[in-house]
Amino acid sequence: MGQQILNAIFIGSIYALFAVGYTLVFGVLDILNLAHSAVFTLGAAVTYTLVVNHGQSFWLACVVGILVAALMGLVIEYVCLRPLRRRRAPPIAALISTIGLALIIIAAIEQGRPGTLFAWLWVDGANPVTMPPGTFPNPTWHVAGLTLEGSKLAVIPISVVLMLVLGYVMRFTQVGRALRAVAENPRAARLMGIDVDRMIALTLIISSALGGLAGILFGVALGDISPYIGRDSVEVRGLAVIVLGGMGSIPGAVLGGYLLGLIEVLAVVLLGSNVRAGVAFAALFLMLVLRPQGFFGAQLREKV
Amino acid sequence: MHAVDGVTLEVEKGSIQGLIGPNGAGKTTLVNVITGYVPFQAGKAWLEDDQLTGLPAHRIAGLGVARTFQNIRLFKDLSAVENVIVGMHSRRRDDTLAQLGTLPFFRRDQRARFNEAHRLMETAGLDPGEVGKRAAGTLPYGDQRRLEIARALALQPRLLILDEPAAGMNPSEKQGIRELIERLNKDGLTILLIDHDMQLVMGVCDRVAVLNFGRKIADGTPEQVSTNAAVIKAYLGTGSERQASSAPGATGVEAVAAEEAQAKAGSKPAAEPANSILDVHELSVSYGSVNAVRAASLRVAAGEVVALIGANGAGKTTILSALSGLIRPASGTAVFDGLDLTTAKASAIVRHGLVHVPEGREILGRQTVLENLELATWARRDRAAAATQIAAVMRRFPILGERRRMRAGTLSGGEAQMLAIARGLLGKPRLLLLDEPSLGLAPQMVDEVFAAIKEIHDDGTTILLVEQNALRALAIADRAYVLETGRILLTGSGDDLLHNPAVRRAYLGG
Amino acid sequence: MRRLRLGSVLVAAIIAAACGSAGGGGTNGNSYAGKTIKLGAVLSITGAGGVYGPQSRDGMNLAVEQINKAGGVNGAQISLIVADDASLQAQSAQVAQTMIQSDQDLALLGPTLSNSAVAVHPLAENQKIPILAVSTTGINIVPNCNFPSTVACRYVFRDSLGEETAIPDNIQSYASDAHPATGVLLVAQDDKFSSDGGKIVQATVSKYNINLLKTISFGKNEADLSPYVTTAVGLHPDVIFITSLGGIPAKIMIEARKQGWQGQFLGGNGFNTATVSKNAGAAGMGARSASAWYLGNSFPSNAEFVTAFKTAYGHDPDQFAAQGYTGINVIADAAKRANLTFSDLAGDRDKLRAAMETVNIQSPLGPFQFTSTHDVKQTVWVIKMDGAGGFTLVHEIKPS
Amino acid sequence: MDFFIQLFSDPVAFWQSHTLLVSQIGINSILASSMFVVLYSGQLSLAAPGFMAIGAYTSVLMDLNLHTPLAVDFAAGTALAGVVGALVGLPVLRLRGVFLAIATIGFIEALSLGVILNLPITGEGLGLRNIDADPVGGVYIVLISLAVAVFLLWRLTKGRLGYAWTAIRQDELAARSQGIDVARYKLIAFVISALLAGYAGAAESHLYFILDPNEYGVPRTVQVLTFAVLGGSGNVLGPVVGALFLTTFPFVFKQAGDYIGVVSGAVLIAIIIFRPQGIVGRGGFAVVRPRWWPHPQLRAPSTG
Repeated sequence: MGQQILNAIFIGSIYALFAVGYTLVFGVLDILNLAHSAVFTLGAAVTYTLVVNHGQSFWLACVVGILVAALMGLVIEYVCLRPLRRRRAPPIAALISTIGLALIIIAAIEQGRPGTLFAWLWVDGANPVTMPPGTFPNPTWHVAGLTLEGSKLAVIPISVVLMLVLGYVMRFTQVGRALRAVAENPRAARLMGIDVDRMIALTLIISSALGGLAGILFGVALGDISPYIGRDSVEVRGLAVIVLGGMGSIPGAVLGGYLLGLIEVLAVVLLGSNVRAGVAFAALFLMLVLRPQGFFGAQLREKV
Repeated sequence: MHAVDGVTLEVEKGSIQGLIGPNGAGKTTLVNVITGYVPFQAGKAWLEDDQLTGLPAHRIAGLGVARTFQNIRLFKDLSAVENVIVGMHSRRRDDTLAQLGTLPFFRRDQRARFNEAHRLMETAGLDPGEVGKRAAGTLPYGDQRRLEIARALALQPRLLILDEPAAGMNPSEKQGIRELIERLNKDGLTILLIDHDMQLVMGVCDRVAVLNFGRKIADGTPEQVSTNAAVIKAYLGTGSERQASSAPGATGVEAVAAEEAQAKAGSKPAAEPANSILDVHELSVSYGSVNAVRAASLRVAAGEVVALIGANGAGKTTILSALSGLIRPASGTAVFDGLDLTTAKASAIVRHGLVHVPEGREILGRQTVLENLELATWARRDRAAAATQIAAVMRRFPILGERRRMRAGTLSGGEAQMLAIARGLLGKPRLLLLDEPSLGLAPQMVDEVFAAIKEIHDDGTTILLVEQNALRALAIADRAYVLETGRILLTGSGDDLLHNPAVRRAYLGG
Repeated sequence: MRRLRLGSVLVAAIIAAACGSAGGGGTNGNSYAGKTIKLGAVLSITGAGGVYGPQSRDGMNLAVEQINKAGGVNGAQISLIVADDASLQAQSAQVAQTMIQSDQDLALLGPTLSNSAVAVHPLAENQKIPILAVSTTGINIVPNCNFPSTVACRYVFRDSLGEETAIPDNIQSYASDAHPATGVLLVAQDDKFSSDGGKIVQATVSKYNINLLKTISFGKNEADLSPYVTTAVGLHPDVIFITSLGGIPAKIMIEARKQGWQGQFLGGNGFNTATVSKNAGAAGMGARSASAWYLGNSFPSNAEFVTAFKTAYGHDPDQFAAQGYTGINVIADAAKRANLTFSDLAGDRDKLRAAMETVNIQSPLGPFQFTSTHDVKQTVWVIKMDGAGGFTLVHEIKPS
Repeated sequence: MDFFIQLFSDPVAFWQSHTLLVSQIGINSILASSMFVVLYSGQLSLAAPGFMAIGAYTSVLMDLNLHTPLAVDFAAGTALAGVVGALVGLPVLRLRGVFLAIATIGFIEALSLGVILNLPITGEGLGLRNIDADPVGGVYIVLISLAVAVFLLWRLTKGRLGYAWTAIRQDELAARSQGIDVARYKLIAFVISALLAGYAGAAESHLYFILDPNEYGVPRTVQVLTFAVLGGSGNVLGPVVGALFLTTFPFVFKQAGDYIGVVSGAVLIAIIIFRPQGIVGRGGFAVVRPRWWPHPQLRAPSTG
């Protein structure tokens, strides 16, 4: 059981890290960025390619992976969102444009084979790959019947710290206040001399960087990097998490992430079989009907 | 806090009942309660012998209470005719099956409905042939108002509630609305009329009720009301007896021209400063088809307090928004200390020292008072100075100091206004735009606000003040511009305008 | 791809010229000179089956080039179009339908996954076009493709080794070597190939008195399998049976080893590709499965195939490449003997179908013939992963 | 391009060689129309695949086990979908915008968890083999029912119901002031959409020899949403055009080959950015409309 709890905490951290970025964008823009899970995948893919195909050091690769993800955040803003804002298009349009971008990213990785257009990005096509052993230190201890694997353990402090930092920034710094101001009342924000567009771009950079990092941690720690990790692990679950926690609420997303991790593992342990993904959603469905604002979603009323 | 508090109002069948009161008096809230948009906390409402209390809005409408909205709420992308047809919903038999079969009688009904819609539009003074097929959102402002009335009539209401039907209209349009209301009433329709335009209200209403701070302070015939001291006080603000004696009279439209001349004669040619820090020339702003500001020119010199006054919808707020870069003017120039305001980004404008304290305050309710203040220094580079100034501001407005840890959303109207002004100051403005700082505030709060404004000015900040409490505004203003329906009507020194009847007209209608 | 293809063409030419095997050099009188034999292959290039599809494709393309270079089938050139079904059933059916109707292909190959086969094979049967399965190993693929209806399908063939043979052979060989006592089964429940494998394992273990402690099922799209593996390892079995697709077996092996489990992995066709062995790495070392083909097998035509493949694509072929390569040669041989008219498509498809039943050629899989149920009768190779992306031979089981 | 060449040079051959494609277009169009109904009444519901599944499984199971005539199977499937639609709609329709969307996703997942993946009768995630399928002959049923569906919707949008829906979509508050029972008409729309989706599911299930559970998940709903929004959800024809365009796209752009995913993603973004209101709708077909054509009422893009 102890091992299972560890599994839950690990995957929970990944969900939380992913969902924090997801919910951040929704909180500020009231838009679901459906390209987020593609960015998750991209981060992992870039890191792997740099290490294995371009012989870079693991740490450098991670940094670049995160940077590329952050850059993709800018692309999302400039290609998918800003043009639509300018045209006062309904949010649903942004939904579609981000879907389009996700399609491009995934297809590019999926079709990356030697000799193809995207060979520089990915050469293994649809194949799942794992980081070659030894590319990064991964000590493993066996304590009291528990297996403590370095790469998995590392994920937990990394994501917790990052989420605390983000929480601190949002709560106590000038930039954080500005972001919240944009989220609450863009007009007022502009009157205070805040450049709303720049703030939104910043939001997407932060969000995507976190998403990319989540992808890297996931791929490295689970030894599973493929064009589909985003789709299979976080795409839909991410929605569940941010709703469980209340749309736009960062602590909510964190809690929701860990909660989902726990629910799923318990489902596996208690109910067995492949009910895993479903259980979370059954819960989600009930909660939306019973308590639509989620745990932390006090601001739901304004959001709708 | 009570928006509406223990108000009793009886509308006599077949009569026109007026409901007036200064901004924030709770008129619209009252209407929303009656029509089921805001739940009753206490009290009841009947339409003849039908209980309205607690019914959902659509049921109330079904019972025959039709309303228009202060800020027009047409179905913008439907054609004018379609808008009216939607209004027939509640008394139209469910023809779903008929449509599916496209049965002949459905077509007949459809035609009948179109004809009726056309008739209703004509009643409301619209030409169906001309505007019928156009999308409602593309109609001129006046027509949109009329269309909303036509749509309301489609319910065949027993009671018609008009919420500011004449707001932002020019005299001739207002005259049209007035005739429309009288015509509808002659056909036996009971009407509850809410409007700022005394001249209209006093002219058409059989009885008038006056609200202030959610309480009814007067009720009676127009004559009784217009001479009621409490009413005048509520309107022109807490001035001295001298102003109070000049009551808002129901001067007829025919008198307008005369007053126009009188105004021109009365006011000296505007003594505009030569070297101005803000120079606005021929500025025009329009929302879609609505020309909110038409070629307005004004100048503000460093160190001045300039007031911008005029009735609701005259375009005061629009001018300020254009200056602070929230909306882009259609034409004209506006230069602040070398910065072209018509092209600069809002953020750049603030950094250049032009700070706008908007109408309705727009404080960040979810953040604490302190956070609001700290964020207000965003555009500044001098962190240290900003910190000390925050402390200073909290000393100047002690209430903010006390409440610094509270969410700004919990502040009362007055406190919120203080916060808004304080926020403006922290932007380190060289020119401060204040929009309706006393809006909906209790008299003693109003005094505090103006005290604060005076202080700020004494510290050497230039101020452009938009205020509907004309007397207070003019009292502290060096100069003032009087705005009517987007045009600068006249300008002059504060004192001079104080005694100018045209000002009263600009406010109390014409 | 293009570049590699060109390279391969030359080599293939030389080889084919040297030894006109694998369907080259017409022995039959009738000539198809100037004609084209259009074939379509429905393969999973992306999605879960993306681990296998590309291998089959490379094998097929190689065969096509060799045959065409060697003068084609009685003078007719083969044109092969490979379409991706993204490992989705519905898409598989749509792709096949397009090939049958709009491309007017003579015969089809594929699909890669048994899961898609249940969508495509009945369609082919219904449209009366021969289809040759080159990698589908589930239950009820041939002959009763319309399961539960027991009417044998006339147009469906397969050259891949059914799990019904592979898994029992594998278990038997390991049981006789190591006599394991307990086992746990990890199965992807919502995939036909995997769950069929699972059923077979469940049915077989008792024969070798292995006690199946638990069957742990999961979804084929699960990303994080740790909880399942933890449960399995917690039971301390001697054997973990893995019947699932794509990257899953490797992930399970890695996770189980990390959690300190030392036992034996047994599986089915899902293991038999380089990607799985490569991903599993050291964790997969020794994992056993039964395969239709083995790199080092001693059949004459295998050596040529392997060299040709390596020169063309720069890496070793695997079971799926071999089966794809064989598939093309099987159809080529049948076409050669079918007296095609190239005018009456339906008639040609029937003739080809009939001719396929009597195929008898040398292939990398060994001497190739179809059984009366359109299945393949062949040698089974029990292989184990060498921990470095390859496989080594454990047992060779001749067809009974 | 040869796609069009054949279409115009030899329509008969084209028809014979693309029947399944045509039927798929038909199915997708019906689905898009079911999405249209909810969008048209201002709701962003993503439940369609759930109702499809109900329709599909019901009809196939009846066909296989009770051997009832096809018409009866379809009717049953459709009806059951409608009933479930009503039951789900009652609690869920209180939600708005994204929350409604996610609640309906929850419904889909809960359904697949409870019914599709874990019941023996539904094949426990392996799908159902429908040996009575008719991949070629089905096309006529599909096209006829599409025509009927579109005609009925068109009539509905023109009458009292349609006016009510438009009013609700454009301004719920104002709609109430006109005596429109918002909750009631939203529910009606939701149920109609469920019926359409259920019917589409039933029809589709008889084109293929297998019911693929994966067809009834989130990806499908996103696809259908894209049809509706891209085509323009302010006009009955919009979704049909969207479905037609996106379904044929891969066939038309065969030369894109493996890069079809990348291309279609880019096209998606381009269209939605330059026509946020969709292909059909204001200024859409108006551009190509001949002068003698009656001028349509202006309609808004639905903001969902």
